[in-house]
Amino acid sequence: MGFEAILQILIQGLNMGLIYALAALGISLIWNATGLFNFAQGDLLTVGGYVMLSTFSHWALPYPFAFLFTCGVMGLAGYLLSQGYFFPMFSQGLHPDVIVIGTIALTVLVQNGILLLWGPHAQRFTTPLGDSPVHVGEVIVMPYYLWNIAVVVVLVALLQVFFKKSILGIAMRAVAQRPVTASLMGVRTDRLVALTFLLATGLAAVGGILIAPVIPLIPEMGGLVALKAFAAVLIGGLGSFAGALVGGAIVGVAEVVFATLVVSTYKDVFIFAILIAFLLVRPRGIFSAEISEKV
Amino acid sequence: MKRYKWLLGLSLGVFFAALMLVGCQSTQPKTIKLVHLAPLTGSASSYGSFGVNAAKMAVEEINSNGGVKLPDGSQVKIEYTEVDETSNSAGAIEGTKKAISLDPLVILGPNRSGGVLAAEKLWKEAKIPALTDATSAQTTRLGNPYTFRMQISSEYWIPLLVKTAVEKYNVKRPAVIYGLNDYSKANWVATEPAMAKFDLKPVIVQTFNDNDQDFSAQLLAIKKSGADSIFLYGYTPEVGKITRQRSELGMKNLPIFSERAASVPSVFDLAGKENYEGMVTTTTMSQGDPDPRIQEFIKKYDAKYHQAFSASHVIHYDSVYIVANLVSKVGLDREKIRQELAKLDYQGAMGHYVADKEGNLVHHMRTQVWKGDHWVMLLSENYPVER
Amino acid sequence: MRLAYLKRIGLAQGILLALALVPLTGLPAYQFYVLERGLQNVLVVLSLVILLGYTGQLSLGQAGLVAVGAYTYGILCVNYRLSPWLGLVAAPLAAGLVGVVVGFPSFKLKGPFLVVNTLAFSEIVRILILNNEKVTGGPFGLNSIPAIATGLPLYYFMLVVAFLAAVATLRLSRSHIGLALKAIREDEVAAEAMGVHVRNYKLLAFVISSVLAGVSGVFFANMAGYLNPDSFTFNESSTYLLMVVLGGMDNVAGGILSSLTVTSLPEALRFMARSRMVVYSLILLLVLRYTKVLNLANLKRMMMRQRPTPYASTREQDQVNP
Amino acid sequence: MSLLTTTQLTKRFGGIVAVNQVDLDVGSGEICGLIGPNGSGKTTLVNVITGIYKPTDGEVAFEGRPIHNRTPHEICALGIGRTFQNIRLLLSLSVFDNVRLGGHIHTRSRLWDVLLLTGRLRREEKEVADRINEVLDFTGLRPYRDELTRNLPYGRRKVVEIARALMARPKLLILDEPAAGLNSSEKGSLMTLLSRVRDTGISILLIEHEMTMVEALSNRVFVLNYGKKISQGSFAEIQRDSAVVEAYLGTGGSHA
Repeated sequence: MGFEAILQILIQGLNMGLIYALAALGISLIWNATGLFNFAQGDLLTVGGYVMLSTFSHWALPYPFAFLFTCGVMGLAGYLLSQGYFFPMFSQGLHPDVIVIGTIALTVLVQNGILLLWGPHAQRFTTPLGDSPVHVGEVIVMPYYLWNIAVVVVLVALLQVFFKKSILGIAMRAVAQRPVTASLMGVRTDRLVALTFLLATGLAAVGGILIAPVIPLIPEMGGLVALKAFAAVLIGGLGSFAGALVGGAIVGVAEVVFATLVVSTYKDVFIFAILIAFLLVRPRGIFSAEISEKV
Repeated sequence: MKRYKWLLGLSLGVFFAALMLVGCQSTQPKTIKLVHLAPLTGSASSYGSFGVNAAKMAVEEINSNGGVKLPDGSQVKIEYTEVDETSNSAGAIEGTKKAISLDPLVILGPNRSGGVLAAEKLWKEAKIPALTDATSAQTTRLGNPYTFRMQISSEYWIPLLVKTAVEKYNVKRPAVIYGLNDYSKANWVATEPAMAKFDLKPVIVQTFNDNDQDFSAQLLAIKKSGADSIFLYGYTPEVGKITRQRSELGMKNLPIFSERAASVPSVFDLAGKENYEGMVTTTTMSQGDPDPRIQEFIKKYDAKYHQAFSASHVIHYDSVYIVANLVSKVGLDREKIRQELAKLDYQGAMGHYVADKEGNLVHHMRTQVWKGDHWVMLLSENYPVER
Repeated sequence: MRLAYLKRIGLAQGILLALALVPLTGLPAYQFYVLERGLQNVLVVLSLVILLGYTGQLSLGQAGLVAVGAYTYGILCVNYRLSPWLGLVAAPLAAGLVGVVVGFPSFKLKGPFLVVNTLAFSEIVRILILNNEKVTGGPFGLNSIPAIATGLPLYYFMLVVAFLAAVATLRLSRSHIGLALKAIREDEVAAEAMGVHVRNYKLLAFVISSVLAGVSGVFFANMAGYLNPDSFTFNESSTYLLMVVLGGMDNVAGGILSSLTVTSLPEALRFMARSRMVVYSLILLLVLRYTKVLNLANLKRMMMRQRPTPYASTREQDQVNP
Repeated sequence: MSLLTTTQLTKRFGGIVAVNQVDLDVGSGEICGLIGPNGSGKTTLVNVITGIYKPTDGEVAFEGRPIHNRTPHEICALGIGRTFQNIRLLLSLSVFDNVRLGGHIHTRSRLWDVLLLTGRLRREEKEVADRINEVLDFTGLRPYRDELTRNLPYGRRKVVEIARALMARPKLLILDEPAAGLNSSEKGSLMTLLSRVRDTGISILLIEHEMTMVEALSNRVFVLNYGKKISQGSFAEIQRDSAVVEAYLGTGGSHA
């Protein structure tokens, strides 16, 4: 296989990996703040994509406005979801498994809600950069790959700054690490959990907007991406931003490489086998410190 | 202790109430009951919506004209109910059970081969004829006299597709890529012998799973194989994605030969206008067909729903008319309707329907190509009717 | 009926005994089928009562195990023309064996790590079935599967098996084995320090649970006569989890009631046409949200005027961040 | 012959040496105290002995047999029972069930006994129930038999943990700060309970900050500081040991 062909495969893999990473980031965010593994994150991504479809394609708002509007709407939805649903469940002291199953039930609602609101037909929109392939020698790059990479880089940088520098971000990290202590220090836990959901759904909105050019919107889309995102987030290390990105890249590249070199139909089996094997060797992923329980 | 008993009673009561609610049915005698088992949710819901739209249109037309005149001279209206078969086989069984509980004259659907295979013995037991949608050959070869088909078996229209490729496009080195589902697999099974008739052999065969998102591995392999065309079988989202990714990977010069799922409008949206240009598909009826009856149907559908549609999935418009026609001939008798269906010879809006010994009703098949902003019919054939 | 007697036979057994009378009411075929589906789901829910309710191991892979059971039965009876009774014995065993493989990672993995592993396993099973057409029928499915019995005899057979499974689960719960499983759920370190071989018991829970799921698969094959991998997806696995949680997680009677109710709910909502799945999921979400009040186990306690067992995290110190 | 011996027992976590070459022995029928300032490695030492941590170096022997490669449940079965510093009870289960778990290692019936309700199971369950009542009477928990553990006050939960450990019929009982958080009357009854436990022939390794209790109960006392054993002997002896005084009071410039 030629150098160009290898490069092409890597580009395709990284492109898919970026998408898995976007879903994985949101999962990590919520995990950090609440210890909840959000199985509905992929479906929230889909909702983001559909909201963008309405604002950008149907109402024909300019891309930047539609982008911000979608993030705003989704952020609000996340805030309401947290205040109205998940935080009350936390504060009732429900068994964590019950709340996890709540996120699973949410996937059913979101998928069928989309079907009802936006219909069953697959739909798509693209970025302002258009759909004409860019040729770099033999290698072909789609403009939205570059766009996606750029947006994710900016986004991760912003998140880093937010969590390291701003008071709010520091408070959120405190809640994540020591919920009881944080609340004793006067941190309003409910607000911060809501804020985390707001961030995570806002992130899902960005994810949906970036995914739609690559993967067409269908009601079940998020659920399908989510399976790989789960693998990505666990391989990378739950709760770590770097882990989400690296895990996404590993999953994306591994599946394309396996499909190219071995057999395409078993690429999902390969990814899941990697996941299981990997977790048996390193149960907490690449970027996560071993947390030992105090006995 | 009393409360304990009360709870037991309450829970059971609620459960049985739900169970009863499950099938509240009305039994007014004089209507033509049609139950449409359509995929309203799940992965095939896109096809279901076209089928339901078209069937509803026919029902409204007939009912607004006063209904169907029975042989005894009285008029009856059509009572149309859609039942969700959820795009999977377990759902098809539940849906069929529900449909049968509504005591229909005829069942329309289910849509997918898996659903037909799962549920066919149910309507056989209930002695209710079903006008199904599935295309894999085996669905009408189970010796079930109640199964009829409003689609063409893939083993007939794939040869036409190959013929189109050879005669119109001079294809020499075809590549094949298909999805691992009942429908696409059936198309692939029919492809190899069809190609052999023209001394063709696929230079490469690739597969994908439903819901895959990236096809670059398969497409790059096809690119490397030096193929001059792609035979693509899959469901709508995957066909759309592959059509676009083919262009993204610089293979736009390879024409795509595909099947009815590729004529669904959302493939156009997914692939993008430029990438969809030149798409060749099979279909039972083509929007590019100059036949006035077809053009009239297209006008009516457009006026009512204001949306593009895929020609193959609206065929239940004719299904409703076929049933109405038979009812006016033999009345509301299921067994007689079945016998009439088995020797059907009817001219509908979208073609001429003739029953063969396997219960296939549709024999007209077309290939069409997308040019600019419309379909152009390429080849038109009828496959022979074996009574 | 004398109440003391009612109490002795237990709510779970009572419900199943009541179900034995249902055919006498002349239930129409469709409702009867929904009931049968509910009964088939009872077995999966019992499997989750043991695995999640007692042992605390959350699994999103039950659909995969049901598939293993169903396909083992189907393949043996169709491809090898073995007696359905042999299939009935072999299928749960095969599912149990697979359960060992699924359970193995639970030695090291907890929480979402374990859940995603079980989910991954279930997907692997589905893809393997889809891609091995010669054996499984692949995307065309496996057709003409012979049944042990049909109609009423099948119903009563399923009911007897469900009854036995419920009794077995209750016996397990009361025994020292059940106690060891619950100790693992509450505190693995303490369980191990008290002499519980945690690995073996976890594996035991996975195997028992897989066997029950396998039996459920056999029932499905018997009822449908046709198998297709599209019937064993993430959606099915998540529905099973919802059923067991709404039933009170470690409550057998609650699990039975909720599996019957949740199975018939989408069917009862069919009159809503396209919006039925939205309404269905909304109802489930609301019941989950108020599960502390609404779960059947808790209702029973309230009715019995017992002190409520808070349906709560056992890790009291850090409920928000386990 | 001593019941439990550790020789040069060492446990490192990364660069930190939590337990450093500790030699210790507990004889049959005696109560040994294990004291030391916070963070001196007492709990880690207990966790190494009971198999929760594997030692980095050194040996643990119980009744002359090495046990440092055994798993915690095997060590429990050999006859070492324990309680935890931060109580680890099964909170959603009753006191009865918690104590019943202690008897787990003595159960012989199998899965099929359970499923078929065999005679063996019934006999065994009868025996277990009798034994639980015995232990509940012994520890004074009988009135709370069917109470959920989460509804008990802190002090009583500690007694439930001891009862659970006793249920396993251990030869050695390791108690990790049993008196912490108890009021003085609870401490008094705890001391009585422990001496009665010793009178039944069970040895006790008692980790405690409560010096009056250590003084009253212990035959011998071991003192740990920074993971090292700095002194051992009778309570009176270690009281006079300057190293111990220094460790506790921090004189001589070292920090507490």
